[in-house]
Amino acid sequence: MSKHVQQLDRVVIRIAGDSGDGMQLTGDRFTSETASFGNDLSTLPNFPAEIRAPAGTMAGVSSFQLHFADHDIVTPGDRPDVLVAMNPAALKANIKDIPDGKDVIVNTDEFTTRNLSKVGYDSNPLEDDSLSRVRIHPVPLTSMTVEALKDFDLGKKDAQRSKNMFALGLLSWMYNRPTADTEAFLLRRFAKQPVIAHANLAAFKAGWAYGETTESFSVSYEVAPAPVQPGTYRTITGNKALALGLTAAAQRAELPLFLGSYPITPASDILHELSALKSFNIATFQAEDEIAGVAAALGAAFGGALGVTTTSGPGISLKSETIGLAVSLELPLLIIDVQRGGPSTGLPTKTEQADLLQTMYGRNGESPLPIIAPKSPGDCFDAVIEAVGMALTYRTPVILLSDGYLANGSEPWEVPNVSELPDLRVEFATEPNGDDGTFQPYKRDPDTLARPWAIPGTKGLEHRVGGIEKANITGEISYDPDNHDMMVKLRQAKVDGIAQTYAPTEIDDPTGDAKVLALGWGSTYGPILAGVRRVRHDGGKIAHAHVRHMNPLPSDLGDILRRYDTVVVPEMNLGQFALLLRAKYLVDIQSYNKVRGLPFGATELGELFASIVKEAQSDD
Amino acid sequence: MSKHVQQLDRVVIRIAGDSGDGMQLTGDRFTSETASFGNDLSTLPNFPAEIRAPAGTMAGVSSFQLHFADHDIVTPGDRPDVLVAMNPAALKANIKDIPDGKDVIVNTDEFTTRNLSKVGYDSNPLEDDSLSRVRIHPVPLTSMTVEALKDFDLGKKDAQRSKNMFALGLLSWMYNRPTADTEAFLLRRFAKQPVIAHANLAAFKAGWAYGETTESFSVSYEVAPAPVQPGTYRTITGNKALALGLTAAAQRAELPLFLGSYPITPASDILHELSALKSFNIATFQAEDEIAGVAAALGAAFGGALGVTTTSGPGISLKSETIGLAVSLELPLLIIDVQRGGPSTGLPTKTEQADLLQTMYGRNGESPLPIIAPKSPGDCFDAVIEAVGMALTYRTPVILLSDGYLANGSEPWEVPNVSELPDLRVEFATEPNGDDGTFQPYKRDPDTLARPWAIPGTKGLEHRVGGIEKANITGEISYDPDNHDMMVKLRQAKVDGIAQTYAPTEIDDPTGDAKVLALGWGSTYGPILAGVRRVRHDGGKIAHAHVRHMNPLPSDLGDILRRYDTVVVPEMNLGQFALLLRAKYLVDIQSYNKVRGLPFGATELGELFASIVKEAQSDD
Amino acid sequence: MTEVMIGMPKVGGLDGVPTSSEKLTRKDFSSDAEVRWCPGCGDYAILAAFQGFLPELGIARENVVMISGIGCSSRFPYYVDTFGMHSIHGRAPAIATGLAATRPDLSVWVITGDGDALSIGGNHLIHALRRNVNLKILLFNNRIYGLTKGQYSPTSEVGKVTKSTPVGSLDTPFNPVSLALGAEASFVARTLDSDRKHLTSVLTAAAEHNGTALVEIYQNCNIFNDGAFEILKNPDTRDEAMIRLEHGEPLIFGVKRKRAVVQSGFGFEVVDVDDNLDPESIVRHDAHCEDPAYAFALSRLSGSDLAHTPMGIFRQVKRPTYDSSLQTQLHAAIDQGPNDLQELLRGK
Amino acid sequence: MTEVMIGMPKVGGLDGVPTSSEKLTRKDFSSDAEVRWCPGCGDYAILAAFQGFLPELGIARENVVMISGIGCSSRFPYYVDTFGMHSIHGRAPAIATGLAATRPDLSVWVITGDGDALSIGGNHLIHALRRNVNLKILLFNNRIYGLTKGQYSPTSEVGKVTKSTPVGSLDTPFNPVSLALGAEASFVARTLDSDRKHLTSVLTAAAEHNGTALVEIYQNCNIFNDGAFEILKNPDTRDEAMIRLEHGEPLIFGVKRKRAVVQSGFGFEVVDVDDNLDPESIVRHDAHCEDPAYAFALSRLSGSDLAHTPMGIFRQVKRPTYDSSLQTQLHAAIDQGPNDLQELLRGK
Ligand SMILES: Cc1ncc(C[n+]2csc(CCOP(=O)(O)OP(=O)(O)O)c2C)c(N)n1
Ligand SMILES: Cc1ncc(C[n+]2csc(CCOP(=O)(O)OP(=O)(O)O)c2C)c(N)n1
Ligand code: SF4
Ligand code: SF4
Ligand SMILES: [Mg+2]
Ligand SMILES: [Mg+2]
Repeated sequence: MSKHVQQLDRVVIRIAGDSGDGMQLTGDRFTSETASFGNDLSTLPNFPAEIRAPAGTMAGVSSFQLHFADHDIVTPGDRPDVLVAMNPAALKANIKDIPDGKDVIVNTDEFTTRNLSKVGYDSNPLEDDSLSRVRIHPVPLTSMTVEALKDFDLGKKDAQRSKNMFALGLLSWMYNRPTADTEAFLLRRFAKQPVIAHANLAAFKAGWAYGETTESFSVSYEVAPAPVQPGTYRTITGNKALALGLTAAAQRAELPLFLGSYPITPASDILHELSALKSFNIATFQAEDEIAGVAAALGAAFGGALGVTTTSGPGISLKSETIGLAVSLELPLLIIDVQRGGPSTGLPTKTEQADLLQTMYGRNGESPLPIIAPKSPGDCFDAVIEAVGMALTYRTPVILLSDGYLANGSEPWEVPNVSELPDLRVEFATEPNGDDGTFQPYKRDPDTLARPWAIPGTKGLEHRVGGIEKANITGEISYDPDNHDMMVKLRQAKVDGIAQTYAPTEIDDPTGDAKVLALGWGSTYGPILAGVRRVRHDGGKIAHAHVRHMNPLPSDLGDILRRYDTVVVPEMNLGQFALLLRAKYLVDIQSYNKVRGLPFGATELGELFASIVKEAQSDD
Repeated sequence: MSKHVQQLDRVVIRIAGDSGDGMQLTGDRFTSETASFGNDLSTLPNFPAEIRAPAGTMAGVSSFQLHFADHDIVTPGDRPDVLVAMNPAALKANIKDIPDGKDVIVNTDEFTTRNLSKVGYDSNPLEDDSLSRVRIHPVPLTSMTVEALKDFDLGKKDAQRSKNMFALGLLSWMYNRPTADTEAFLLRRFAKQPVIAHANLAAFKAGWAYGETTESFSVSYEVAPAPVQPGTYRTITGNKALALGLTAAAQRAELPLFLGSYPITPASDILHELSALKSFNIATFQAEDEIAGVAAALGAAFGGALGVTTTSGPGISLKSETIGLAVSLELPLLIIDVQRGGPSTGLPTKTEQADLLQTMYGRNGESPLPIIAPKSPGDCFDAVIEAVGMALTYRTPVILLSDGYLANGSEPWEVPNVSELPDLRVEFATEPNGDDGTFQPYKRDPDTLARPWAIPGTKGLEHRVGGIEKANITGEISYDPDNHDMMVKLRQAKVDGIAQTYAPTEIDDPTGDAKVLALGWGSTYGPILAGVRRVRHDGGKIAHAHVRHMNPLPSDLGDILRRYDTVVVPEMNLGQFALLLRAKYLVDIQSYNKVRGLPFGATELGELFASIVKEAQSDD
Repeated sequence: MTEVMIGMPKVGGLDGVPTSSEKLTRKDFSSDAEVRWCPGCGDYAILAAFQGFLPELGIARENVVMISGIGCSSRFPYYVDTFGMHSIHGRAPAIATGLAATRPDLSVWVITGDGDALSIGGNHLIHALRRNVNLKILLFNNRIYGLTKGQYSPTSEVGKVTKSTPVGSLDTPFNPVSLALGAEASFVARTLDSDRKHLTSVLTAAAEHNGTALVEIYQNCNIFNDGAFEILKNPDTRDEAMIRLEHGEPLIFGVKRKRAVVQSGFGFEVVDVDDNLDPESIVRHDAHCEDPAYAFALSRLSGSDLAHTPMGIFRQVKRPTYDSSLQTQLHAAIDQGPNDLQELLRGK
Repeated sequence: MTEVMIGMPKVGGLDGVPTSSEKLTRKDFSSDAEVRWCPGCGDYAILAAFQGFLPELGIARENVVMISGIGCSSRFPYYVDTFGMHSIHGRAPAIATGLAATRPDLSVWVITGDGDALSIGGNHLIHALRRNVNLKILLFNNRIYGLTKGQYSPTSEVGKVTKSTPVGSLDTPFNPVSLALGAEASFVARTLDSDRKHLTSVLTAAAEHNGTALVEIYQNCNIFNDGAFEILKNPDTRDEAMIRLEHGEPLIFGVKRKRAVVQSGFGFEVVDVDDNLDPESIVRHDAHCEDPAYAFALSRLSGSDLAHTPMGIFRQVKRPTYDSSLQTQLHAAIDQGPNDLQELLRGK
């Protein structure tokens, strides 16, 4: 049967099933195929905090969404064009997001009375007409998988496990994905269990064949590759990009890297990645708690290593006292906060931007430090290199603010040329710097206000530092009121001075006469840009800017804000960045705050911006 | 010899010596005499972080300043009218604060070459003319004390120890203080060592007699009692007032009080005070660290006690994760932060206001809670009662922000009538509150948005709470995006709603047409008011207001700020309150920031205000 | 609640806890919440045993409180229909201390994991033990971090390959029983998720102990550390590996009870039971031995490989509890006064 | 610094630490900072002993690092002219762990108090011990919080009246030696501020030990807890109270050496040395005993009253250290590769 092939410019797919169904793996594979095909793409994994909640329950549903296109895209997509639901729970949890008329592939084998009632379906939605608004494709995925594997030496349970590969095969057929990658992957992954490897392969091929032959699917789709700048690309998640960026930074600084960390979702993967990179002189220390993690990193920094700690919001709370010590010691240190839903344990596997003010102010006393927020998974690489550079140059702890969406989401990333990465080498102090031949640990560089980094083992530079207030220059304990006032202000001035190093803030305002500015920070970059594009697509005028330096803020930002009638700042919190902007520039920011544990939708922001632009117009 | 008695309206004295010289005790005694005489007064103890640094060193100098007057005063005074310097170090450390022509009493016995050179005096300042600008009274305090006690069965060392009492006697004579109190005190304090008691008494009397007879002192002074409202008064420090306020609050709530605390300067005395009040059903638990302190208090609160924890800035950092849990659990809890100099260990025995933003934002996620700041030592009593009431009514952690100056400073305090204190009784939940007869732990009171306090032991109300996001009403774990958004906003709304309970903000603007508003919070109340009075005394017009509710801010505050051309906010930080005001009201606050570990001076602020008022005038 | 706060020192751990008027059953202690552990997780068996054993205590359901930290195991309280708090990582013993110190009428249980209790929460654990607060701490030891998807824990064996230690972990693990004994514990026991009878008997003794009881429960995490305790479960190996501790009974074990434990220096040694062995030399277990050196020595019998693993109550001795002493001080003071607030404020 | 990071496992604690080219003296280790302890404080004697002993090690001064927490004792590093950090309360062992793990060429000393190490810092302490990081931890135990002006500490005896416990403390104290042994310590010792010779010998052994060495130093706080160790200092009582531990020597002590320590069950007992006593029954001290049960039993000889207090090295055994193992893993990986950053970024 020859089938119709339809051209699309972009597609959003979502696959959903039990936590144990391998949905994340399936999504990763489809992403990989899509990347090797050359589409632009963006992904959004979404999973519960439990490892593997009981099969078939709403609590156990895990999903993976992928947006891919023949052009440059910036978000994982709002609402799927196709949903694969591996069981009734997955259907129930996701169906409300599917627009009318779109495709829903369901694994009918799981639609038993027991499973249906487990999630509160009184009748089978595949049989009543409750789902008539979408295009249902009933597929007995499990039994077809078992059937396809009947010649393998596998129990039924084991055979059933390959059903995700059957689904992947079907999807791969539907979107004409290249399959070589996946085939190679399966053989590699299960190299030690060849039966499993081949069973999965067979299931994958059976899925593809099923698409090709069944009448249930009359069309397949093609999404052409996106035009890209020449270069080498790979798909990367934010956490992976942070790990690579840290490795690159340490290598460019020619320093050993020491990571002191305590596992916590969604930051743990950075620890995992780095622990596998020992050959790059990276030591990872799984500490007894968050405090020990940052404390050990600080100790390593005192010894001349690049000290790093990684965590999420609750960990930042715990580390705050020690970060304050680092501020007082004026030693380089990198703290990575992968934000998640709060307060307290909150929504550990979901994303949020509500640690900005905590990282700004969550320490006793006046305790300023620079904060950098990457805007996309790939940007995590550049941001962390910049953060390390700042820490080393200014001898200060720096916080990098990522979030759950950046951490686990992925996008194509152009592999940089190592030789073009910044040179981060530092000079340790080697000589006494005092007029009288003594060593003055708090004598500052006149430009940066940084103090010398004098590491143990350097003869003649023996000195003591501590968290008690100290005299500028000598570093001796000082309770002198005026010295304290000066030191408080010097520490602030040092951090404020970093703004001098920034490039001018880029403003994207094609017509040059927009009255509304959409301003964002961190991971809202994609959704905001997508929203802005929609407005422009409909003829609206809107400017767009994005801040990566959360502290100190760029020096040109105030002027920029004042240029617009309306500045709208969407945030996944209750307006934390807006608060900083309002306080600093006395500009009336229009906040848009949703705290749902999920990134904003492009449509949502497009509509928001459109209405603001319209209002601004009508104000004329 | 009969001496001249001069009338004064106010006097500032400062006594300074080694940490081991008993300066704080001497100051307390003089304060007590002054209080019993009926002057208004305000004190400022100032001591190093070390217990008893070696004798005669600058590091070891401890001082106590007292301001007393025949009228209402609000600060411990800027510059002393008389300094008692027990040794060269004390002279050196304090002389710069003494205005020209004022009295300096020095203990000449300590002005040995060795002691002089210890603090870098090349020649004896009593002998060269370096101090000619002040009126030096050389007194061999130590040897006269020893001489006075020669009939006691005491070693020389022990006899010398009473020299502070000799100094007190002399001062008491100089200012015509009543002595009965001190005499009774000494007998009580050394009840078990009668020799010591009588030796101290003898030294005290010898000091008085010395003043009366020596020619070195030709005048004594009288400062008439201040007119006061009728009532019972006592002198009280902020820490003592907090302890009494907590006791009163617990009694008025009819709840057992449980304090979980870890010692830290300058908060430890609250723990000490409360541990002596067991008979008021107050349990104190000295925990293994700050986290355990607040955690245990939260556990006690879950069980229906009034849970309290006390600490300073570094402890707040450590407690922040657990405070976030309390926000999520929506249980009553009181956290007292006695601020000290930061960042890090900073200046542990000095005062500062730099934890405001930490208490506002130092927790992961959106984690709002009310914050109350008392304005004077005595006000600590009222503020903590209000804070407890809020915690109980709104089922929320509340932070009370005191500071080192309030903690140790003292003033006369009118003892309240217990029956006039607010009734703080709460109702624990006793019955299921769900429509279906179940218990719904997050079903809220429609007015306050508070949830029920259902304590273990209550049949039928068994339920589980936790730090993971939960469904409103049922309290069950919920990862639902919209529920999370709602809960984040509900928690914020609950706290914001507290502003409804405030009385209108009082504005002190005698002429009603001031263009400048001096606005403060916390312990700057006294210095700001004193500065304002100076301006007015010189004919300037300036309004004064003071905020005690740091979060949520009073609803009328924005309108008030906008009424003035200039709003000046002096803070012992880099402008933290100003930041909140600017962000919330978009009003251009004029900040005045000094971070010296000491309260502002009245003159300093008077001059500041005067220049601002002048400028505002000239703007007309 | 104040009724029972009479400040009388407790003797048993449940003294002062109201008894239930009705006969409660397992079902009374099962909440409606959906259990969210992985299928096959050892936590299920522990939950079932716990819910089965609680009614046997005869105490009022509303006077039972479960406080947990964070981890798979720490979800436990949601499934038990009593009062409960799922708190934050590592802090449960501290929270429970505040509760137990103020509410002698409650039976307070701490549920924690090897990461929660021994990694981030180690300090609170050892301080609870030395204070001897009336808490029952159930430490679910699966030798792995479950909830964060499989990093090694402070009880993982050296060389453990996990996500965070791809070439093997380096840290010597804690022996939780030794650590507890070093921290002055008055009650320390070890049991196994799958051995319901043993689990129940240990839990019962813990509940009745007055003071902090630490119960280490070996628990299988079939996702990230499957088979960690296989040697104690597999019928082919368990008899040789497990040494059951019964107070007053000789330490004999093994297939056909052919192994015995004898003293060797200040420690123990496993020997064959044969004709050469003087039966008197076999150590009789003495859980009540005042000197913790005995229980400590016993705790050293098993290493990471669990080849000879004592299971049961290592130590069970009486000593004053923090909560009773506190209540005694408090009530003595209340009785003695002063109690007049007005006088206090006046400062006279 | 990277020169010495050769990834070779250490044998002695000072292996890899450069030696000093000059002969250093006590003065070289005295900084200019004004010492700010109270006159009479036991810390002075410890400082003097320490500054006197350091040159004896023969290592380069610039390769010595002192890391402290907060407390009177934690001011120590300011007075020693080496590299030093006065950090925050309780965290010194964690900070030092990061330093020691990355810098095998340093001799790293942690200075801490009974509050700093055992109260707020308890968790870092026990984890450092189990990991066996090459740190020397000097725990100044004055059984009180000095710097915060006299609250009871985790080593204060029950019933201690202090500012925070006006009618007496309730918590059973830790025995720091027992706690350390429960935490798998490889080196544990106890000594006394005023006994310079003993202090020096213990410090020397600690410095040379490869791994974490915990040295508890009884220290008099003459302001807030004066005389806490009087029984061990007063010529009238000290001989009867102090049991000196010398490896291989019998445990005999007392006025005229009339007391001895014998085994009793799994613990120890003090007996009179008289004709009835079989000299063979006197325990010979074995600091190298693999089984920590021996040292643990020994640690239980002394209670809060210090009536029979063993002083010296309780335990001194070799086991792999965290830092060496880490460096070994690291250097093996570096040698093996991959090391090409560009390839890594490319993901091939
Ligand atoms: C402050 C903080 N740090 C880290 C985490 C992440 N975290 C949650 S559970 C856990 C460890 C769980 O291990 P364990 O206590 O052994 O429990 P298990 O899941 O194995 O039952 C960690 C590291 C957290 N929730 N909070
Ligand atoms: C986070 C924090 N909590 C509390 C304190 C207050 N504090 C300083 S030292 C100390 C205890 C000191 O006792 P110890 O460690 O025994 O040292 P000592 O002064 O007796 O030598 C405390 C509670 C602090 N500085 N930081
Ligand atoms: S991850 Fe392990 S411990 Fe956690 S629920 Fe699953 S099986 Fe149990
Ligand atoms: S308070 Fe005690 S420990 Fe601290 S310096 Fe003084 S005597 Fe020493
Ligand atoms: Mg575990
Ligand atoms: Mg101490």
